[in-house]
Amino acid sequence: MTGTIFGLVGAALIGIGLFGMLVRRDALLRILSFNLLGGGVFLVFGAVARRGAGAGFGGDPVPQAIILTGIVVAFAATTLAVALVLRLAAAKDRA
Amino acid sequence: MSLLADGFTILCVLAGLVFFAAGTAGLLRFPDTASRLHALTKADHLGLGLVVLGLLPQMDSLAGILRLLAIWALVLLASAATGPMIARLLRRQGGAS
Amino acid sequence: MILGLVADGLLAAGILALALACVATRRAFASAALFIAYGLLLALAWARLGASDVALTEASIGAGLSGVLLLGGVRRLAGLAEPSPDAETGPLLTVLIGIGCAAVALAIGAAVLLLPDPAPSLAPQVAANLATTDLGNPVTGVLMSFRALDTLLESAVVLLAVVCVWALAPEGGWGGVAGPRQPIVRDGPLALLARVLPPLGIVIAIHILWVGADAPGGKFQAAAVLAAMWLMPWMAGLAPAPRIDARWLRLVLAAGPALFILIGLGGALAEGAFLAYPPGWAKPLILAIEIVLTASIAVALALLVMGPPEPPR
Amino acid sequence: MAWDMLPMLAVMLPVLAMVAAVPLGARGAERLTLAYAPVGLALAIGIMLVVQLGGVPIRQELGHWAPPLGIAFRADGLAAAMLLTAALIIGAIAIFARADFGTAAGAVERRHAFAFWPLLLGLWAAINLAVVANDLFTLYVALELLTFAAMPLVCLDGSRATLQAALRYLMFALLGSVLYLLGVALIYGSAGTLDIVLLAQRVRGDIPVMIAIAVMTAGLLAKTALLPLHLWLPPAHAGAPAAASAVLSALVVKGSFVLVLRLWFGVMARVPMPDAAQILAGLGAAAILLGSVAALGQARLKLLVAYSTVAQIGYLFLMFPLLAASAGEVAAKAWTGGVVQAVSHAFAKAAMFLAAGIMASRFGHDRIADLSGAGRAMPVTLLTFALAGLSLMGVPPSGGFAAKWLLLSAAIGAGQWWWALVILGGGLLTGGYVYRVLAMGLRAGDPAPEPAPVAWQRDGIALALALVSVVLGFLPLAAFGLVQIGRLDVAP
Repeated sequence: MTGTIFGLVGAALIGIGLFGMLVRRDALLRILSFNLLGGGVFLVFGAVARRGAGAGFGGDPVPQAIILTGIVVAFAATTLAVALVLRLAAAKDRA
Repeated sequence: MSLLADGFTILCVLAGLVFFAAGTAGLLRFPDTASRLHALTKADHLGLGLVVLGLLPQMDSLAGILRLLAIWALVLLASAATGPMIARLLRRQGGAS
Repeated sequence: MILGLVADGLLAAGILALALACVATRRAFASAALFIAYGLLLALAWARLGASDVALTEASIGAGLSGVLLLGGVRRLAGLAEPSPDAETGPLLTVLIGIGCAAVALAIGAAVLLLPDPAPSLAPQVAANLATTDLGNPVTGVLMSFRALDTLLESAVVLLAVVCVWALAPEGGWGGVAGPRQPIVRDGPLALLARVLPPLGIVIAIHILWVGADAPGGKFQAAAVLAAMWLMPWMAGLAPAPRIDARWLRLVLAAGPALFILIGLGGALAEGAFLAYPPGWAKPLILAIEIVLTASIAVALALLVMGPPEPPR
Repeated sequence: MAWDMLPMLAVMLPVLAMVAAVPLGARGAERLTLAYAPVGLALAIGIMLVVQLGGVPIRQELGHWAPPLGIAFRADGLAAAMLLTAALIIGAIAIFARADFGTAAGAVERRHAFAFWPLLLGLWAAINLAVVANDLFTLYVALELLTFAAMPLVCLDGSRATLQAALRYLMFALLGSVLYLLGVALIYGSAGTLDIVLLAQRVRGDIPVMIAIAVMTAGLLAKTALLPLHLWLPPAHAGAPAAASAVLSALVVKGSFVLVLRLWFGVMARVPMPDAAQILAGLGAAAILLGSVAALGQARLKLLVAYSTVAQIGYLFLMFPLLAASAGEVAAKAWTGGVVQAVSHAFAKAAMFLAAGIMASRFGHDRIADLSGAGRAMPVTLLTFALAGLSLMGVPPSGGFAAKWLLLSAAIGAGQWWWALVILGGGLLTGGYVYRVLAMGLRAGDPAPEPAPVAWQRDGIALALALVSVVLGFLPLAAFGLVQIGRLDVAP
């Protein structure tokens, strides 16, 4: 049940994040929306992991490890996007 | 013994929750940032302190007790630092809420 | 049971409300602040989902470091005084996109509900094979043995991200220190935190790394805490950022992924498959990789938050 | 024998080189890349030989953990072809790029010289990983590695326009990968494995899997820049330095394309989706026609070449309905045609971008209207452009011709003649924009520009790449049998 609830929350977050990414024009808000979207995707994965609980584990460890990897990669992507936005703004400032 | 401990835990955690609720209400209802900040930090310190106190008898090892106390101490330290920082920012912005 | 459901429901409502507020507000600062709160609630959701390792990672990286990064970005963008020249999306288009996104969310929700029951799971296989790795934490077992390739590649991705961020350095900045210069804060609360917290934080990070073999924790969470312990004195102007051409810095960055690959290639030579650990050597090798990787990732995460080197004013 | 190590080495050695490049610094990284390039080429040739002679894919289970718990590398014929393509093109680019990104002995390290070499190595590793990985999540990491390596290449010169192009590219790419990851979650939830070979046996067309394939395909199309998700490509590919444009157009978009193939004809090998395939090919046809028309209207040479990429990507998607609707020899022709198109376009487009770059640096601009006199001043460069153009048009004998002819006859064989019309129409339009450039270049114009010290090697490398794209057309058809090896949609 917990798995399903947060799986549905994940689905909703995906919709919200997608909306923000497509509608917002401010680059930082888009990056934030991308992170909301990513959080939703991880939650869907988390729901899958929770449903696979067994063998004495509270969730299937394989998707849990994958989510962990995914969060770090998503953070790296966010830093890249923020650095690019700042650099672009500085370039505009000078122009 | 365990009944006593459980009762203590329930009482303390409930009391802690009351403080949290009061702090949250203050955050939402108080008119200006300074008093909001005040409500938040004071209520949360006491709230968290009571929750930690209540959970202490539930720990079965010294390490667990130390960890709980460390959490409380770290939160105290963090809010002791952030509260004045927000207040300082407020002063710099001319006291606008 | 019922209490659990109520908790889940409240948590779910809180997460959704914060996410909606995050997208609805047009002020970047408020949005970033809401995002941090969202990340912390998400960490609680992970705990509810029985994924303590993910909860720790979400709290430290998803909420903590991302929050610092985004707030810092908002502040510096405001400093550049760049009025957003782009027009807002028109109302009709907004509604259409909204409908489309709702449809996507519904489709994903339906997919979640329609997943097969009983759910397929690799948990039994992990449990059956965990003993060969001498690890007690199944997630660490997956990350360092069964799917070690992903972890290795991910550490390379993080390193590449540092190269990417540095590649965005403006003209004249190359060879300087990473990130913008921070004003020195000699006293006050930030200075206090920056002095008191790092020793504590480093102990906690080592603890998280050490228990990771058998309990929730591990290199990513420990590295995130270590990075934060470096960033805080940096933000207070007490610890200077390193020069990006410092030899030691680049060696530390490369050491973790390089050691991981070399041990993997050693497995190919000795055991006939990349990343195969010789019998009995699994745990010591994994620990060696984890310790060196923690250092590399901690430095990389801190450098990612600091940003590219900038020309001296 | 340890032949099963080869795909692993083809992935891990460039990763190791990329990692080592950071402490080595710009000059050390440059030399390391040039030293590794022949090794990488040898590995690719070795893999091709082993696959070709053995007739089966090369497989290795990493750490001896068999899927579904572990991860396997699997180099089939498609992977072997792409590995060899990547090795040749990246090796050529590395030599070409020395003039732009080289560091003299004792010189101070410069930003773009420091960044270029690890990025190139990372890109190489990512492409190789994307074609030999057999696990859907490992492929996600490959996609991210590819994005991270490609994005800074777009804006290496640091100008505002390229930074803007890079940001747009990054947003498309991140959205694409996160959608892909969503599909990975749903597929794992449905089938309990991420191994493509196992999925090919297990997957039936239930709803979560179909939704997963839909979002993953959408995400990958954004990364492959199939119309209407192509908007990021022209500014990004046209603004980058010539060496970077060449790898971006030749290889990076192919990485995500191979993933689409893995999904449709690997994971979904038992679940044909003919209607969806018609839509995909319809988008491809629109890309061919609209991309070519846009290329015809461009005033700048590099933008023309970039729009040509948009059009040529369209051809790649014509194979989908042909494969979905037919079997046996017709399907084999469609598969080979699609793969040869990917390979020959890679060589032709790399050559074209390098030629365009050489012209731009010689003239100091890339306005097509002011390129008159190029034929006299730089005949080799213009010849390179022409040869590459012939391959893109599909004029016999060239690799492009072989690809388009295979797709054409597969379309007729499958009874879907309308795609044949698209292929022919696209060829004519391609001829139009290539002719525009050649006609201007051959016009005796103003005094030809000063013979700037463009190293002859650079012309030679571009010409060699163009020649490869042409020579592919001389290969006997049997040589293309390689790419059939290990196809999961025909496995018993």
